[in-house]
Amino acid sequence: MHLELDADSKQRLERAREIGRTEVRPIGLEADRLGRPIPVDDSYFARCLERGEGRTRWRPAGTPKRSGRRRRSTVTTLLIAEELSYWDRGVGVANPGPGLPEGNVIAQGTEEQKEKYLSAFIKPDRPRWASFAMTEPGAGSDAAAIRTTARKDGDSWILNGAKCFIGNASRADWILVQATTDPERGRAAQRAFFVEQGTAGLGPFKIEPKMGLKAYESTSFPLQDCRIPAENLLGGEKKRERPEGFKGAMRTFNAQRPVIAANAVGIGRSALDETLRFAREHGLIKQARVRDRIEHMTRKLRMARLICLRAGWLADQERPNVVEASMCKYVAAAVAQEATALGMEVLGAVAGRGDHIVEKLYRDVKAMDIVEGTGQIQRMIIARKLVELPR
Amino acid sequence: MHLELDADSKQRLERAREIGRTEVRPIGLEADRLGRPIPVDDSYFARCLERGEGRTRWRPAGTPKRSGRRRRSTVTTLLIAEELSYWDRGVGVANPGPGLPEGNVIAQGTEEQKEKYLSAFIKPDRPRWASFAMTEPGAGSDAAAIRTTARKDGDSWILNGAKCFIGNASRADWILVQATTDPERGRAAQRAFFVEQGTAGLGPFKIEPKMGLKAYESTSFPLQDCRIPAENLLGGEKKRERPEGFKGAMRTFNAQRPVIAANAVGIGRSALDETLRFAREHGLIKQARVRDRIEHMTRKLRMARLICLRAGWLADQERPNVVEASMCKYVAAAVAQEATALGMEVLGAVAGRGDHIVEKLYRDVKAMDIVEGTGQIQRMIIARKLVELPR
Amino acid sequence: MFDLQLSEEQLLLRESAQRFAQSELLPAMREAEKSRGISDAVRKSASAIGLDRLAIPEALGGSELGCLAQAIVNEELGAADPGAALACDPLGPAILALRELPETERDQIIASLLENQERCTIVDRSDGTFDSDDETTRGTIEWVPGDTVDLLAVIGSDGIVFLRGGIHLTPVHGAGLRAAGASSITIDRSSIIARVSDAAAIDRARAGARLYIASLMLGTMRQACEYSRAYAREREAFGKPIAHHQALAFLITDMHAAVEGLRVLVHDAAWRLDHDGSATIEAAQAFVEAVEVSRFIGPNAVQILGGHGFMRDHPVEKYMREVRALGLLFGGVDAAREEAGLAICKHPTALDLCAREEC
Amino acid sequence: MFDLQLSEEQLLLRESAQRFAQSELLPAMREAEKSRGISDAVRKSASAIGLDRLAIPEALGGSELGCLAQAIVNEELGAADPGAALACDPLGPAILALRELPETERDQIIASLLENQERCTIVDRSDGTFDSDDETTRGTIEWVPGDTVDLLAVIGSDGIVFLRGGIHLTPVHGAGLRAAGASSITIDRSSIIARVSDAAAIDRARAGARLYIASLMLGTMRQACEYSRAYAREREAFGKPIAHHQALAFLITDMHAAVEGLRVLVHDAAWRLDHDGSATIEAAQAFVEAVEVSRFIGPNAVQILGGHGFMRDHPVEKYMREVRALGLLFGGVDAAREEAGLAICKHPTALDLCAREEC
Repeated sequence: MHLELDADSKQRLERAREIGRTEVRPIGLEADRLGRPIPVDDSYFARCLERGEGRTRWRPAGTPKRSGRRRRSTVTTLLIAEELSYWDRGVGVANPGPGLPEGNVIAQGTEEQKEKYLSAFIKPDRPRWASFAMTEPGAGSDAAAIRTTARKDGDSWILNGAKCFIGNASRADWILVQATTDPERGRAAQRAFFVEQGTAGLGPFKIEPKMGLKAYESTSFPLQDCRIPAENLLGGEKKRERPEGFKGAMRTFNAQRPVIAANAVGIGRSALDETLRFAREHGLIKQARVRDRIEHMTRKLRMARLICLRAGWLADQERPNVVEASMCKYVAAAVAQEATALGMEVLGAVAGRGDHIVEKLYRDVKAMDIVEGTGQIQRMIIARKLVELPR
Repeated sequence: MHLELDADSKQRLERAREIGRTEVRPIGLEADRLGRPIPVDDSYFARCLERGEGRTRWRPAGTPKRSGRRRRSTVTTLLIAEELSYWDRGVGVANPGPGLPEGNVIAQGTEEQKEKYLSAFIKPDRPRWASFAMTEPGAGSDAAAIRTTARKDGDSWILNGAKCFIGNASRADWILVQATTDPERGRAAQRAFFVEQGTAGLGPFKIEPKMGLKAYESTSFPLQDCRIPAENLLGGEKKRERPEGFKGAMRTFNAQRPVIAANAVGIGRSALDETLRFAREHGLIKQARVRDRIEHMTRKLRMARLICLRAGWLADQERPNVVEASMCKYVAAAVAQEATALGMEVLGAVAGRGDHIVEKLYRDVKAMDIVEGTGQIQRMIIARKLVELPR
Repeated sequence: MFDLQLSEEQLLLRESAQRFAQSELLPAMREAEKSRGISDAVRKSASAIGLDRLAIPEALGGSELGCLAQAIVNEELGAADPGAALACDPLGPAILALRELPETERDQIIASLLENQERCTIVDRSDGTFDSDDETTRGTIEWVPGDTVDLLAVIGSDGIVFLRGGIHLTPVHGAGLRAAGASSITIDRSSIIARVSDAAAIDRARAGARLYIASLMLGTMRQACEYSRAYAREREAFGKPIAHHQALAFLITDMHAAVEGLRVLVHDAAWRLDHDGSATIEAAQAFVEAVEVSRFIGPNAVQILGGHGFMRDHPVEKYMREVRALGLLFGGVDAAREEAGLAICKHPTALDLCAREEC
Repeated sequence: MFDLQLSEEQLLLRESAQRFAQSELLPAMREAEKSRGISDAVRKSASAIGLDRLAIPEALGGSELGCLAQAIVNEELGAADPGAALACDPLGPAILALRELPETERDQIIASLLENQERCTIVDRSDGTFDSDDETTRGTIEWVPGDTVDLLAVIGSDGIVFLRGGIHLTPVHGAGLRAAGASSITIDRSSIIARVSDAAAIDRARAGARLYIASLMLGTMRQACEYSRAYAREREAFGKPIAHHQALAFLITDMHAAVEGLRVLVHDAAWRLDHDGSATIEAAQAFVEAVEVSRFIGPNAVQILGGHGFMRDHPVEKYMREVRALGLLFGGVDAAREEAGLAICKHPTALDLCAREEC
């Protein structure tokens, strides 16, 4: 057992912190104050590109392997996710890049699809986004309930339905849309489709007003007789009879859970640091009740971080982490939620002003218990393992 | 609205308190110390009779109504239940009398049965008990799962099965045994049968060793080809096709819930008073954490008592109280449990000694969340009303 | 005789508050939040049914009702919009402090406030962080849910002072209750126009103010529970209404029980304050319970709606913010907990319905 | 490199502790409770695999292992019988204080204890309720889980004193851990035979003792969860295993998560104490978490078994009592919370894996 980070990871963390402090926090506070997503043409995004962000990890076949920095571990990835979320969790989602669908495209896309949809992200000429659209007004946690249909019509697919709370959809070059080819057949008939921005029948987009995390756009949009070429089916026709679409989505969820947990820890840690700073500056740490809140926040966040890192470490070891990934997700979300609520109590009327970051964190954090599967869903996943809870 | 008690109720409470302090508490502590139920021949029980306890409220047809004291309200009954439980909850269960089955017999028994089984309790010559046997090793909260069978054989019923955790069974004159006349038919086939002490096939009795509430006997026993006369069927043959047995049992449960809630409040209040006394005597109330625990205990117990009284008041108003009865039951049990746990924390090492009453209350109280339907069962009952949760 | 039945008058009051809240406050909820205020029409409706003068003496045109009546009304208003409820009541919980003044002084001040359509705010600074000399006072108040304060009542460590003039408001964003406005206050050479020094009177005013807030929280949380319960019965996942997944059904049950529990504590405290003229422990505990319950219900009502809960298309995110904000008022939960705890620890036995010697 | 893998040695140690605990302690659990002690055979088995000398210096025949190793062992022993675990380890957590003595003194005292098969107990009286002058000490200790104390280590406000003689034990019933015995202690003119005054050393000893207890609690709660989970999978109600009622499945999940969360805190603290020689906050927090979790898991493990849980035929009632009792040791949860809280509030940022300036 060894619980300290290596120098390389520490260095990466330091860098993330510097970016977080100088770039992420200010733009996040501004977005919250103005109550709107960071505009597409904000110079923040250009600076992201300059820093080398917003790129795909995919390379065309035959590209020589890059030497130099080794691939970072999941543990380090989680700590960086925590650190960036510490400064602002919404901004991270707004960041340009192939984002959520990238993993699915790399894992399941045809070579042509990877080339077509990812090559612009190798060295993007401008901030570019891609978007993954699964959630629907009537299907959140229950991904099998998706009602958006894809009907084959000659050389096209025709999509009909509605998606909601989709990150970056209105600014994405393309959206990977989850749809069912046969509503009667449930998960087995679900597939994913590339829908390019500007396709007739896509939209209009509605930017949803959120309680928090205002830096990125959560977008709802309809698909109305949205016709796309047959080759836009992720993975191509040959895979049609295999339920890869749904499982692909589930895989994404799974890999994402510890990241969301780390995000939650980051938000909670931010609340903790700001609360502690406030308590020290205002002489409140002489009160046992205030110290107890800070002790509680610290302990629970330490615990959440450790079980989160454990899930990541298992992944690094290529050991199963389903229970651990779900556990860290729901525990961290609850712990961070509580941390922000306790922080507001310590701040008292200052939190009531609505201009202190802890108040913002209180509004931001709730989403952590919802995205990528609610706490209820995580418990269901774990209970299947622990007591064979039937589906 | 008026939240004070009338003088008559106060007087009854005062009397209960005096009995509790002088009689109930000492015998309860002794039973706990010795780790066995109060013996049948203990003079405590004789004194109960002298005080007029241990009697039935049933009177043969034609008995002139007693004048004098009016029937006490449910609210007052609950407060007395709380008060006696404050001094020792186990002792109350051990008290002689027709006890749990009395209500069922009065409601559903034939006149002959009431005469036969209750008349000895009108003015008992000695401490007498009756017992109600529903719970089985495999059927606790799920009363429909009862497996004890009753098979008609000529002029007899033959009972086979096993009962457990039955109060006062080994000392009862008779036991009202819940059994099924047809295991395939579920609740509809359940009936109750009078089994007199000494009947062949009844027993042997095993007094179960409990964590707490040691003053009364929780008894397990088998029924092996236990043959009883046909007329021992509660309510007689004519009611056989109606599922009164089960509903009768359910009705008992229902009526009992606020009483158990009041018992729980009594235990919690006892823990509170003793904890507060200890904290004052040892100078601990200068600590904010200790005061906060005491504040928490007080507040939650006040709340539990008030919702308990609300359930009772609704009953007095002859208004439906299913939700309220279940709610006060599970809330009070949880609140009282927490009060004893917090009390032990205030006492610290003194609680570890195992000879302080708060430690006893910690062991006693857990049963309050189990008997008469666990907290889970209560929530199911409420959820049926709130969200039409299917059975 | 123990009796939980509300009187005919109280039932009528509740019905009329409910009708007003549901028909006028609820539909305008988001608009009021955005515009930081209620419309004149709403204000007039509130006044027409007397919501702005529940506790004002009859001689001055008020209903002279007690804390229980106010709690009943506040529950209904809080169930629609607690910020608007504050906006509808110009004197707000400060009336409870004003009522403790000698009658002549009291009537004169209240009459003047009514005549000029002025607004009062009351804050608790019992922690001694407020400077007052005999005639003037200085200090800052980080946040009040209001944009106008003509008369400021400050409960300090040595009494209640009523301040006029020198009250400078700076608008702030507000964590919630924006329908009432949101400001920070700087007080500079403000005049003390009246003073309450009697300890019992101060306790009553503080208890009444705590109940005023706790009953708004009760209403808001009741509505958060009702809204999320209704949603859970409609919304389907995994082949049935989400409310029929047992864990969620139990959560809904626990939330319901928490609201019911809070209500009995609020009513108990309010009745005792009206009946006995004192309910220090009970009112403080109603407030503490309201805050604790708000940390449970606020986020969970959002959680039940999932992603929809996070969006402003539904009211639950607002309820979550507003109950959190309400709980920060008046010294917050720690002040209430401290007051209740100290008082309980002075009692020989803490929880007696009938008088009892130490046993 | 962040690595959670236990070493081969640690895995072997765990396996051997587990085998011993499951085969020797678990079957004798109720008998040990009744007879207030473990059998000689069990004691010998424990000694044979070195459980009585894990932390003792190699030079004195011990394994000289650290706190992480002890935590791993204690989890396994606690999963069978935490009282018996204490009984198996004559020096118990006091060894962690003894290890802070200068080497010669340390070895002499430990050797003598081992030779005479004596027992140590350590208590925390940092609250200053213990009188000690230079050479002798007086006081009372309300409860220790033991019937023999030859050497008593007392952590006082000004250091750790080791006492011999004048230690009078009175047997008490014990709320739990009766396999170790249960006594109250009166100390009268007891001799101080050694002393530790270095603040860092005192912190280490206290942290180690807290982890010793927290890891026993971890094991007991793990077992309470496992036992009730297994029961819930077998037991049927309403037509299916009770574990398949979603609310109970989620409760079992939350209990499991609480145990897992406690374990990472215990391991983190133990590793840091071994690695850095200091883990004041981490050890105190592991203890606080253990106590908080015990209030959740102890009663709920009983609850899952329903009426059966209340009976001594099943072990869950014992687990509920014993985790509650363990949490009362060593100043209890408030002392740990106070220590952790004060230390955290001194830090500029509370939760950093990599060194960080104030930001």
